Amino acid sequence: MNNEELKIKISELLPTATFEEGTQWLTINVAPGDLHLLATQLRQDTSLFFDYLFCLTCIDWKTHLTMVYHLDSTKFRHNIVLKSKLDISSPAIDTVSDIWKTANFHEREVYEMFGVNFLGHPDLRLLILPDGWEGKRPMLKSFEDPINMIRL
Amino acid sequence: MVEEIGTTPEGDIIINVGPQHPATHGVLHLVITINGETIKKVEPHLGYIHRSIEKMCESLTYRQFIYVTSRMDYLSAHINNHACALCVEKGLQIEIPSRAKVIRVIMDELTRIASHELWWGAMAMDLGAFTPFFHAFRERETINDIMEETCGARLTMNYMVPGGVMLDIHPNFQKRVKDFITLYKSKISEYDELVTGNIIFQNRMKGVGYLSPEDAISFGCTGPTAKGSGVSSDIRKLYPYEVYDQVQFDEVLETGCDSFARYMVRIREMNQSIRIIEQLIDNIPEGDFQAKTKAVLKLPKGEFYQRVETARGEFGVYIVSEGGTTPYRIKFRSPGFSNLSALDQMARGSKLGDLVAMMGTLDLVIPDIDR
Amino acid sequence: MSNNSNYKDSSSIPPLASGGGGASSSGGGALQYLKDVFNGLKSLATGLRRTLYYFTHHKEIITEQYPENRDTLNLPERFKGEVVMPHDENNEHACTGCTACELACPNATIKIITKFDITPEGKKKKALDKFVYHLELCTMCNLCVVACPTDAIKMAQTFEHSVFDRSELTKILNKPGSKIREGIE
Amino acid sequence: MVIEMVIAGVCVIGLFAALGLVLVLMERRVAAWIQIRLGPNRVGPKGMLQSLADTVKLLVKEGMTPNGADKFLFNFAPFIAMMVAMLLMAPIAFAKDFQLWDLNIGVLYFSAISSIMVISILMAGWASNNKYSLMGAMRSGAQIVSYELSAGLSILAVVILTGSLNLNEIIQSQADGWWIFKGHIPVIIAFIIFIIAVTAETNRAPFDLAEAESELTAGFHTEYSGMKFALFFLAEYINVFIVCAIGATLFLGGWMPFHIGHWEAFNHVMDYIPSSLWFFGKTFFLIFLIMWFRWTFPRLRIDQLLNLEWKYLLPISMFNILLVTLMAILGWHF
Repeated sequence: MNNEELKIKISELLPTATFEEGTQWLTINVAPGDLHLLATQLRQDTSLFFDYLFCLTCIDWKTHLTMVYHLDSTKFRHNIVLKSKLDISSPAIDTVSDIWKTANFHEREVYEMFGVNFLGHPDLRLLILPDGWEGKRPMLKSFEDPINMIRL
Repeated sequence: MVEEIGTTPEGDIIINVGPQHPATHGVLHLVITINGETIKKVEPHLGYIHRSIEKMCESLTYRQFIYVTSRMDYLSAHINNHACALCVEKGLQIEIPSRAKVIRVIMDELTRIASHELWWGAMAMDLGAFTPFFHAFRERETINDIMEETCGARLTMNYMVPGGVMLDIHPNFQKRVKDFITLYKSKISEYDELVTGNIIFQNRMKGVGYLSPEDAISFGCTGPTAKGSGVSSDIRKLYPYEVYDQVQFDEVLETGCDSFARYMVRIREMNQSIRIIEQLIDNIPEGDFQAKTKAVLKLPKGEFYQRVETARGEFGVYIVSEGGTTPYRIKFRSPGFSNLSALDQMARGSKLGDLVAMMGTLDLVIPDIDR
Repeated sequence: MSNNSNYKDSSSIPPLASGGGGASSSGGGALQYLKDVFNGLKSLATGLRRTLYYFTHHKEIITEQYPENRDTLNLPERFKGEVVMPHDENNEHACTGCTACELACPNATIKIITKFDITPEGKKKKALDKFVYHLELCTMCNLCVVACPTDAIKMAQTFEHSVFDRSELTKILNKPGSKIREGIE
Repeated sequence: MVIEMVIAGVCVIGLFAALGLVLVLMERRVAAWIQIRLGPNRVGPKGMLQSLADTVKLLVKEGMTPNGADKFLFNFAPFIAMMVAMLLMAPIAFAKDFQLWDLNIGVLYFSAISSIMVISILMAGWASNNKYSLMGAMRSGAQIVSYELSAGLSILAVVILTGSLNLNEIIQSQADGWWIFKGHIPVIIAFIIFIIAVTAETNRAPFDLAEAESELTAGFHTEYSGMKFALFFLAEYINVFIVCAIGATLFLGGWMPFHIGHWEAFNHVMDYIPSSLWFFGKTFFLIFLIMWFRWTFPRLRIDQLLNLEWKYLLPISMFNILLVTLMAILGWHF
């Protein structure tokens, strides 16, 4: 499917979704509450079949966080990007690790680096950071660490 | 006297494999639960070499941040640099000279061969055969010498820059690459004699670490790990960049889904890389090796994503720009991170000795996983 | 294997894995058994022949005897060992002190201290005072050499940088009393 | 009598030290040449004194005992390993009329004592209070007990043909030709099985599961350091030497020169070569064989290791015993 067809199809699935213009791939903005439902449909719909989540990350915009999901279909080879705005003070979103298993590790990384709470995640613990770093959110722009960070 | 420690309530033993362990090739820490010799659970603990490269890159300019990526997957340093350079070029919307494109692809493929050579030796060493390690290094050193002559370094080259390559190829480059191809072809049969055909090796590999195609996709496995499960995932074929759409090569796929399939993918992939180099080495177009770029690079506001195929799988660079001289946010999608997440599923139910074979064929590079 | 069968038990491992170490038998009669044994031994013999070849052919040895071969060691001219500033016979260099390298460096390896010279016309002119180079921070990325507009610095082929005191790695690249070559702006 | 024993004791200890040094150096050279390297070349002429330097290093190193270990067993285990190796040295005929103890059940003695080796490994693994060590020890136990069987059965092939358990008589019976030639196919099969089985019994690669450094870091001797480790290390090499000496004695005629039937002139020339040279030549050939295996093959997995024994080696050697018996009764051997 090309981007136009995808746009129509996704609008049908989730009428509240908005689309970004001028991006490399079709970019869809979704409310955090709708994300899991849409993701399930994207994975299961036989004409979409987004079975490969190749990148999951988070961006700190200082005022809010944005979760970014890059999806690919191994069958049709079309790509989309899902984005979801989160509140910076207590970010939370449904996990997608039940849809794509790779999200398990990627969400754990985002959890410790950005402090995003993934609801329903089976094993939300620190993966990369050592013990004692719970809740420190080192990848946020506001993070300061006078000992471990060297500014040039 | 001898105390009972580190056991689960069911009486299974918990063993720490790593962070200092001969088979983890770096500082990977796996906490495994075993019952006798049978693995029940594998739980990776990462971060022993985490340098937060993504955060570091936020304070480096678009020219500067590329060298850092050599330190991630140091065995695919060229390809990592290539991905970053491509992503910046995508943002700047500049077309690079065709000479630079061809040089980049040749370098990528040489890197891929060098990486697979090292993997071959190290994997055989994990299985207890030491000799292949030294034999693999003989060929790998030749590639390193070629790199040293043209790029000035053996491992962390920083050769790809936005707009092309940093320096033109050395006058000896073509001759030495051809010499290497001759050497490689005369030695590759030894690999089969020493390792591939060996009955002990085959028994250690076949049926070990089963990863179904569905799981491979779901876990985001790429590169030889996915190709060994028959999943077509070669970015060079699916989303061609540079001159990959103009050269003849096959995407190597095996359907065994086990460690032996992943092993064979890498061995056959080396031959495909040789094929690509053979097509290009005599056809490097004349012209500039670098496009004219401004002294200070500024990417327009927006998001840019570039996917490339490293020796380990799909490497992605995601740059979020606010229009300044430094990236606002960079995300590196490293292949090893996703491949490692499948290890638990692969290892459950197999023997402790198999874990080594599985880790060997996943070809884990720890700085690539930790970033 | 279906999509959801997450954790294979040992019974689902293909038969080859549970075969013997000496050979792989997945059923079959006595003939098959002997054939497996024979093929297994043959594959082992192939490997043994290869290693015996190397055991007896010492010309294949590739060891480089490093400290002894120092004199014959030939590093390519592009090898990135450390940043140096070439001076000519009049103790003159080509550095204008423009700080392009300092800005290009990702690790703050280079620190340029400038001074003001008085030209014969009596004007003040910015000139290099000290080119401080922190080798201990350098990653040999070559960006400074590329950035230099006057080719004042280049990469040297030295690589034996070990010292007992870290401070010895901080170097001042312009020689004492050196000045900028005529005609370089 | 006492003086004799003291002399013999001193000789054995001297031989031990010398053998350890020579074998370690040999191992490193074989490994290096196979791996297209030079090997040790720094200490002494052509690196000859490298293993001596290593010994000095191990001697002066602190022999640590881990906190949670069973101290007595932990420190005792290396000595058992060494004692077993020393005991095994007794019945070996190094040259013509040179044997410490001409035992009339020499073969049985060898089989019995070499099994004790496993106790020291189990002891070391258990007492270390380390999971890696324990697993290495357990693996080793399963392995050595299994491979004793086929090693014993392949030795039995020669015993059947000779009709004696006395090592000296076995050597004498090979005066007109070694058993590997006289007994043709069945003895060759027995010889191959013997080599595989003793490689496993001495925990050498590809059967070094007890150590398996890529899986268990160092297996049963993970916690050992200094001289205690050196004793294990030395015992391993002495054991390799002993099993190879036994193999040479049983299958290759021990110190007996190479004789062909009634070619008197040829046999006479062969007799001029000293018998000790014959013995050591054969033994070191077998040692080279085992080292050659080590540097060529990958390691087996534990279940494959046991499969190899119980599904392949044991049935084959049992069948082979039948063949040998038949051959001995019908006189098909030369």
